[in-house]
Amino acid sequence: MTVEIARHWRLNSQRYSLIGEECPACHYKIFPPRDVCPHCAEEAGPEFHFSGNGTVFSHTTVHTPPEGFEAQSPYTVALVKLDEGPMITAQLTDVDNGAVEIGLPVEMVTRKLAEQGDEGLILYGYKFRPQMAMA
Amino acid sequence: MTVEIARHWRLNSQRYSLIGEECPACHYKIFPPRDVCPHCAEEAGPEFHFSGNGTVFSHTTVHTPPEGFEAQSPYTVALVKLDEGPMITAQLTDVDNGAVEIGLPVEMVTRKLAEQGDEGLILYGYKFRPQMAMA
Amino acid sequence: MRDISIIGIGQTPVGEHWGRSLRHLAYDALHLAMKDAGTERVDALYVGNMLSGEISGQAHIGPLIADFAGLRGIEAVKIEAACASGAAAFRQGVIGVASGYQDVVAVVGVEKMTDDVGSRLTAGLASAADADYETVHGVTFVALNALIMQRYMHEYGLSKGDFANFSVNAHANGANNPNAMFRRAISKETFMRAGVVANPVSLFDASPMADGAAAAIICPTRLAREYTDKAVHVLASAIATDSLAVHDRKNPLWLQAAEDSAHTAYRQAKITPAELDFFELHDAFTIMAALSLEAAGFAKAGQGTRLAVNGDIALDGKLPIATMGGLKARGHPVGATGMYQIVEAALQLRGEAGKNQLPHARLGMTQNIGGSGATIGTHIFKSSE
Amino acid sequence: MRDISIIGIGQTPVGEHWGRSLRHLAYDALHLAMKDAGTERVDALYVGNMLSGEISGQAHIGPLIADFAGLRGIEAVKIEAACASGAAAFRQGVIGVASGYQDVVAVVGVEKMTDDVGSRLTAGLASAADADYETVHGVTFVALNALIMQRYMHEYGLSKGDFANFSVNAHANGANNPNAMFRRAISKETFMRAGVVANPVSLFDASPMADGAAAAIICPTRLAREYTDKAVHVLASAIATDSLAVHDRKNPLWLQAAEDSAHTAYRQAKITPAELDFFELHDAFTIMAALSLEAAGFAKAGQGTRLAVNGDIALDGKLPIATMGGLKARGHPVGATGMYQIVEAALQLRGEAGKNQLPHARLGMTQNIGGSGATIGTHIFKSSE
Ligand SMILES: [Zn+2]
Ligand SMILES: [Zn+2]
Repeated sequence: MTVEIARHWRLNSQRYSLIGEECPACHYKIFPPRDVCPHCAEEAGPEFHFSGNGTVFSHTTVHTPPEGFEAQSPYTVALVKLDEGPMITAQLTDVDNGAVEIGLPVEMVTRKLAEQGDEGLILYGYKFRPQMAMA
Repeated sequence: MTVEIARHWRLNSQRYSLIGEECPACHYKIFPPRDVCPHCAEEAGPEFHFSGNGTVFSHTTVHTPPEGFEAQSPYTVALVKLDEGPMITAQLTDVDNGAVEIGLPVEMVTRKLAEQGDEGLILYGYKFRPQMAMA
Repeated sequence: MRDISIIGIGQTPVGEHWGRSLRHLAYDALHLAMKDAGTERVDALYVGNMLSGEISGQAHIGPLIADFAGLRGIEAVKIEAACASGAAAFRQGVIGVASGYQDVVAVVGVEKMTDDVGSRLTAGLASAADADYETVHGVTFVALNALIMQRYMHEYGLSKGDFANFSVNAHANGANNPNAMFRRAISKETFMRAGVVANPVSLFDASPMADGAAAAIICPTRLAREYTDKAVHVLASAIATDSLAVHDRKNPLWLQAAEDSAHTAYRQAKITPAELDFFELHDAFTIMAALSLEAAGFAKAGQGTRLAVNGDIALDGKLPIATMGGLKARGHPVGATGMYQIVEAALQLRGEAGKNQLPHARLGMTQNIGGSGATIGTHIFKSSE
Repeated sequence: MRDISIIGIGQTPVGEHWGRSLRHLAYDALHLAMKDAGTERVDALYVGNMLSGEISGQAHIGPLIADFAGLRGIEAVKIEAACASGAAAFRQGVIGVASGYQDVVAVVGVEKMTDDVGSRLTAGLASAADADYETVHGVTFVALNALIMQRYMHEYGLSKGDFANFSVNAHANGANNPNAMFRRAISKETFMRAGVVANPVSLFDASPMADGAAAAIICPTRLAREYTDKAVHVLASAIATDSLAVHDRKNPLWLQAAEDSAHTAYRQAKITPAELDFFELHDAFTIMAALSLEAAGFAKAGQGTRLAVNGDIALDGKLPIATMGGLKARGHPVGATGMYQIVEAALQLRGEAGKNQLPHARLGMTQNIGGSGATIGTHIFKSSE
């Protein structure tokens, strides 16, 4: 069991708080972290903490889920353009599937991602919800 | 569920009664059935029913089973040389793991092979046991 | 580099082959291709396949298929590039013959989809995407295409109906292909009424997954005449890649690997896109058909659907596509699809495409897409005349 | 056909890399190899891997690894041949350069074993055997080797101790390899005392599975000088296959694919076995070491263990094997193993094997076995001098 979790455990810092990198050469903000900057191919640099704010670039709703996601179906997944630059794939939460639109401002929250395998492994990580209108 | 079983259902005639083929060209007895004779590369021929009798060519005992075989462990697997020629791989049953020897005459029986997957699919098929001394 | 030709082709009907396993399907296609080429021996076998390990619990299918097809002992290996495994295997075959290490080479694309349950199949297909950053969020293969299509429609102000003719055309052509999974034409109304799978992708935007195998035998062109008088010449062979995850692409609405591999192919073949008589593209989803047409140079960004709307893609249009039904109607047996495209292109170039035969088929192109565009293989073929 | 040379090599230590995923491990090895070659670009990437789909839920790793290594867009594809995936990928790289389609090619073998639980890993490894007629009976990878070893000992009147020196030699050599998983020598007594895994295979007959990646950069020999003055020349590259199932072999105690690929390799290299200075063989199990030595022509059937018993296989023997620890002590990261063998052969031929450096290393051979012998790849290399 410990063994299987390693695959996910190693991604915890990215999944719980959107920690990526900033390229020391071209200053491109990188997420997920890489060993080499995808922009300029230099070795990637120091940690960069993303704000978790972004907008919906595209979205769709999944009705036929893969193994491990049956309980959540139907759910909405999106391409989210982070304010700092990179795009990521994530589920939307705390929103009606039909109410999602391209351009919707969203913010990161931590939620259950999936239940996997016979061992009942539960994965947590980032999802996005509509940004709360601040007072 | 029906879908997954197809993979095994299609092999039922071989697994339940050792039905193979006889090559119409070189008369080699073929098991498992093939589309082309492995001996002379001619198209394989009519059904051939094996007697189910053979001898142990080699054997070992498995203590670290793959998924689906945990309940039977430890169990003995063998290469069995069928009286009609071909060799096949199968478990030995109704025999003490330590009592198996190369050359032991064995005969085919039908037993539970494995329990697979979350659906609890149970597979049946051939195993071999020591030949009963006939009166 | 040696010139290379196809001297034999074979395919099984695409569908649910409950009684035939992976090894049987591969044999069926190989057997037909070798008979067509009139050869009983080949020097090497390249197998294109994506999911044998995940679905059938069977890795190591190179030697398995070689042995089962009566070719025990020959060099044989599996090539995997998700849905582009077929083109990738053909590419390795071409490289093998070009190298001089091998003369007569067999390539087979095979996929056995019906050996496992739906949710595990869905998970298997999703393994073409980034497991750590896409799949883990519940994204399916359909969803990735839906995400691209949604933004594409938004960006270019398109509606559902703009994509209809891709599907209508494919089904019209599939009706005359005895190996197609769906052999009935559909109307635009049927397309418009179809249920949504993952918005905006509806049932008739998506291609059906099924079992299938298709094969070709290739050899140096100078040897081809010994085997056949209807050799099809391989003018170009190219593969390019892109980031695995859609979110990592410079432009998620542009198939960079299609542009790159197509342009490499045009250079190798010394032709311009306008010279092509037909294009077997990868219409796993209608959006992929549009993006392929754009990246291969037949339309500007955002204008790919116009070729469908105005009829250019029909058998009597300027650039016929999916001439035997495409992925949409012939079916999409993942790792086999690229080889179906090549076999169908060869049928057109040999004048053996039956009711769908193009009157003028001298130059044809195939393009096979892995995942949502991370591997794309493009090949150009020329008829004997 | 163009002559080909290795201009760069790289490897990660074999072991349990909890913090590094498949893409990271592949990058580590590729990065070192490209730095060693002094190049920042390659034309194509061949990835040897067996179980990424089954263990990590990740297919389509050609573009994934290319992109992650800073090579987005290049031609990249995965090659699978079970435990012989490493040699099979290298073989495709050689063919790629020989063809003229590619000049500078990267090959990486990578396997991430520790991403799943034991019983599923055991099932994954067993998928190298025949799923319908071997695996379904509960036969494991270890059991197949045990079945062969049991009969072999019976047939030739051998005992457990006859195999000891394969293990003792490997561990002695592994002790000096900083990338080896086990770096401690063992005595014959330790070997004899080890617990049985599947009779007659005991713990020290079997090699340990673990994570690892190893890579090489190759190019035409006439370009090699631009990159390095320690190029290693590829004199021969051959793959042969046999039936997948052990029970289907003409003789289950003979590695026909090893004989076939070795003889093809000798012919290509224009050498006799006696000219080889060392042999990196596939000692996944001690029985495989014995069978490799026989099939490659160093011993008659049933006499392979004699070379171990009489010390011929030691670093100062007539035919050193497993000079950096072999699969037994360096470890066996399935799809990466074939590339480790090639990297280690290159180290010997470059005079960089440290404490295990052979005084005379001019010609070396590697042999990588898939499953229980269904795919076997043999390569012969020559030093620059
Ligand atoms: Zn940068
Ligand atoms: Zn025969």
